Amino acid sequence: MKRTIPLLITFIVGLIVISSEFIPHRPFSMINSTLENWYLSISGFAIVLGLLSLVQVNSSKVYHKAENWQYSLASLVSLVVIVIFGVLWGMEDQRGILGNGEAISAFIGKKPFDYLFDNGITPLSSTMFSLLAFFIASAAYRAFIIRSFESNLLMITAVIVILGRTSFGPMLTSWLPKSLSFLHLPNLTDFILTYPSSAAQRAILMSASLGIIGSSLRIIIGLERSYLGSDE
Amino acid sequence: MKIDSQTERRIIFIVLFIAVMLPLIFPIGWTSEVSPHVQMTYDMVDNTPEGSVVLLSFDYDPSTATELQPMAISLIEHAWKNNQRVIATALWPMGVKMADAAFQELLLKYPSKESGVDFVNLGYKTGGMVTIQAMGRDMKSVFPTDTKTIPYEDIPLLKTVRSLKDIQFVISLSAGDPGIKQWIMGAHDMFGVKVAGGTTAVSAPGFLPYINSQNQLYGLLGGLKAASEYEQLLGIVGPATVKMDSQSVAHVLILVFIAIGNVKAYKKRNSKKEGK
Amino acid sequence: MPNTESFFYMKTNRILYSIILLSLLNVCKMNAVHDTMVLDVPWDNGTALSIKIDYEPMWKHVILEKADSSGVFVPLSVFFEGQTEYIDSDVLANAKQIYRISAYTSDRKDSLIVVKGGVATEQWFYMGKLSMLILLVLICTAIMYFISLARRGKALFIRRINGLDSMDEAVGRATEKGKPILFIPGIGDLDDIQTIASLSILSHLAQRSAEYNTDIIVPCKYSMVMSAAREVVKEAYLKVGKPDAYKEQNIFYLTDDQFGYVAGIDGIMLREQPAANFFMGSFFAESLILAETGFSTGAIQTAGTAQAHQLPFFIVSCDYTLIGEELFAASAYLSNDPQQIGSLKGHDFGKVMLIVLTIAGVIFEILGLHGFKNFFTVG
Amino acid sequence: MVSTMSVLGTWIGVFFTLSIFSFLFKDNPFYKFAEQVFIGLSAGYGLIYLIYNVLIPNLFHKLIFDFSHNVILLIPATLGLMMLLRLIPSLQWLSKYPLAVVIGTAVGISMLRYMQSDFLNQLTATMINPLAGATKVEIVGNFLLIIGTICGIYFFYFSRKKEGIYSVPSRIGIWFLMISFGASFGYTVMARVSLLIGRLDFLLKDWLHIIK
Repeated sequence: MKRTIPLLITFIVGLIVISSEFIPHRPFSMINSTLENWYLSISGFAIVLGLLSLVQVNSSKVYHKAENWQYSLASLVSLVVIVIFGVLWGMEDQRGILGNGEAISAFIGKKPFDYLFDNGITPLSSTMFSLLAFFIASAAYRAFIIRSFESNLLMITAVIVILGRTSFGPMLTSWLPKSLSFLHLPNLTDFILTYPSSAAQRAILMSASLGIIGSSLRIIIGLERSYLGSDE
Repeated sequence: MKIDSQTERRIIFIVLFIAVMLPLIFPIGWTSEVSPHVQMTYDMVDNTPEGSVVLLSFDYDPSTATELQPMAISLIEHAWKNNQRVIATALWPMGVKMADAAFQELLLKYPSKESGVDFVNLGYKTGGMVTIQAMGRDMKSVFPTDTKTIPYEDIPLLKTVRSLKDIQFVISLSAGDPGIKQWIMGAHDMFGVKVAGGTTAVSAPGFLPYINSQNQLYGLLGGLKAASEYEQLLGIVGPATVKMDSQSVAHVLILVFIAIGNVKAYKKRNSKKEGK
Repeated sequence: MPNTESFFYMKTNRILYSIILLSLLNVCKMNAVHDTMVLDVPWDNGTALSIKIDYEPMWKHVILEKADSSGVFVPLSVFFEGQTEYIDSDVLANAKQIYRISAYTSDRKDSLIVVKGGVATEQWFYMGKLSMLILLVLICTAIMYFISLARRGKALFIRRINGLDSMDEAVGRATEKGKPILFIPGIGDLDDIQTIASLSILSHLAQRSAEYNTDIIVPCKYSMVMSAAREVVKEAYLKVGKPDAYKEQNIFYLTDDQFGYVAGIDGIMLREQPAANFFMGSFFAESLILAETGFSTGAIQTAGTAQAHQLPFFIVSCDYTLIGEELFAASAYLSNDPQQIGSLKGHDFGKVMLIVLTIAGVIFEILGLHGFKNFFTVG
Repeated sequence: MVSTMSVLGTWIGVFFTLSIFSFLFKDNPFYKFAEQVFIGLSAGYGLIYLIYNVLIPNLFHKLIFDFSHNVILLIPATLGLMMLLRLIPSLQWLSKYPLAVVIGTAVGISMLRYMQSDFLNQLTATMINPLAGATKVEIVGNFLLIIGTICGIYFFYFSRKKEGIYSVPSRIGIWFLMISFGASFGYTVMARVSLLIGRLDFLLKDWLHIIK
């Protein structure tokens, strides 16, 4: 029972959304946009659940003095600090409960929340991302070894495209006569990207769309219900 | 000489680090050719009439700013040069700040441009495609105010904009999901609005199928190279152009790594055969 | 546009005035504008009107205006040379709209005004989406047909999918080593179908890990995914009769931030040293950071995503990779659940249809018959 | 004071940047610290951002200042609150209702959008006259596009064993996939190096002032 009603709701809501795509007449066209707006608000509330889980996991580590508990404390402190800053003085042009905090903004140049964003989250996020430069080099070094026909295809195309995307790659083949201009590196790169690569991407997109349509259908008709969990 | 794989990794990391740094300190100055998808994007912006309202969606965060921020700056500059008016929105929370930063930087160059008249930042909304669909029906209900909390109806630029359909084109600068794909599905496929995109070089091939006879995508900027090409088209020496040198050096280095890796594997195979 | 506005600038009762003007002009300039029609765009939601004008080439400037709620005409569009139709897609359904078309010669010495009205009505079907509806119904029917076949006990063949058999082995190896397994459900929220597919694979793996008494760690990027993952794992433990072994704290939320999430997972990989990593779901740039860090810890790695541009990184750094549709096929293959296998058969029907339609479309295009392709063109 | 704080800000940024880079060498206390601060800060950021930019303008503001026109918004507000009932074990089952609404909406929309964008539009995009290419290269490309797409789709066909004649198209499909993966990989190198350049730019310009 506790699971039947939610399944019924999913079924009805899903059916309304789908039929309203094809029925341009009211009330269908309106129900759909209403549901879309609701979605935003409901998912907005859910973030609280996650934060509570984060606090729970870390505070239990601190409380039990588990291994590396000091770092969990750092996590809790940063969470609490940024939330307090945000609540008190707001962010950007949004007022917090203490207003805009002009005095403190004058002192540090921007709102405390924004200060933490610019000097904490920004460098952390971009540096984490930049690790990819190193990883892509080590992955290429390790994996691009001449082996089977298929893996050679992967390697050769990668090498052509890596060359074709540099500034001087084009210079390597610029001497080619006009009749062979399709072998000119930037042209060859574009050719690979536009035709064979697009074809494979298309095949992946189209066949995966069937997987998505099928899974969606199974969810709507209530066959796939793992996300709802056990029936207790 | 035996090197374990951990040490090998570290050597690769250090060499790459130095190789990318050196050209930044001592620039080399290679030029590049303009690729067709960049040209398409440029032409789309260039052929849009003066006074049109255009939308730039900032669907990225600081982590991809090196690639996408120069695009944002070039695109806004191009739009302003043509007297187009720019709405900024964001499907990523941190995109709002990226938009502000871009406008601030350009205001130094174009001090006459006025907030609310020549540009407006409407901020971030969650929901991705759902939000875009809602914008296609009614922009005001999605963005009751801009980021300065000025009500929608009090912003002069938005007087003529009721829904997405009143916008000449949308360019999504996107680092992932939600981003270009949602704009294609939501804005182009549903409401017929022109959509072009700027994305990281990695995501670009995935979007190429959308540049097709349906014009699902009107143009695509992929990565720093595209950004530097756009700067070249605009005739400015921007941040992207400067950084292309480091790029090229790093590319060669990675090719060298691949070569070494193969030599090593070849030797290993040979020694195994001999061992037998 | 503003300079032409001033020529006919009228403050009050523009509509009446222009109708009189129109009749006057029409007397002296017959035939100049042959026909003007304001038509409802058929088979839509009643928010579009088509304004069709058939005019002599002498009219170089054709301006279209629309009356707003107070009856004042506001400019809508300028026709370019040769343009005969304008679609106004910003119309209220079932309300009369009035348009004014003003035409001028190139020297602006002669002019002409036409006023016309029309009503856009809501219909009960979007004709433009007929092909989409047909294909959708066909695919869904096929899926349901095969599901019912499978449920009635008909054995349906599914070929082996590389990498899937090794998933159980990976769990086994983790057990031997006494290390946990790490499952990453991707960075998509619960509204991403890939995440849901990922959760059904998680269900299978959680059952295995419960059987082997191995811990399964699931860090999540979204709260709703965390809630759902907890339900899934709890149910799996319940199924194999070990509800007490279920540890809720092993399925937790890290942060909504893409790279904050990755930083956290990297830390887990280095400190917990899981012996098997599973990356299933929707992945973006972080794929390679995860896979390379996992590789450096020596874990067996299995990945699966339909995110085409992340596949190369998983392929070079992971032991097994499920490509695109294989992610959706995986849970059917693993669970051997008839309804899932039936569904997969339905997808295969769709693939055959795709291939047939593509070939047919290409042939029709070569023959120059564009109707076939146009029928399938939506939006 | 502002300038002192902004210099301090740069130093904080440098500290975090170097801490994360140190991870490449090996796990260490600096990385552990940076990682946990990152999680805490970004999770808090997400919450605050959502409150100011989604919940207040789209829900609370409308309910407080214009209640009569927005009564219907009580439904999502209630559903949102029900989502939080997950925290109370005895009422946990109630959180499945909002979940059902969310999933129903999301699933319906995905089904339609993938049907249109990834199925239909990609299908019609492949319905081309290959001979219509302007150059020989384009014509060859068009044929590759059609063959690659068809064989690629066949690669994902699960209902038949890949044996004998049936293994041929699937094999060709793999070739196309491999070419595509290689191309994506090569194309990506650039992007990844850009990110590193961005960080070096920060260290060399904003911190050390070595470059302009």
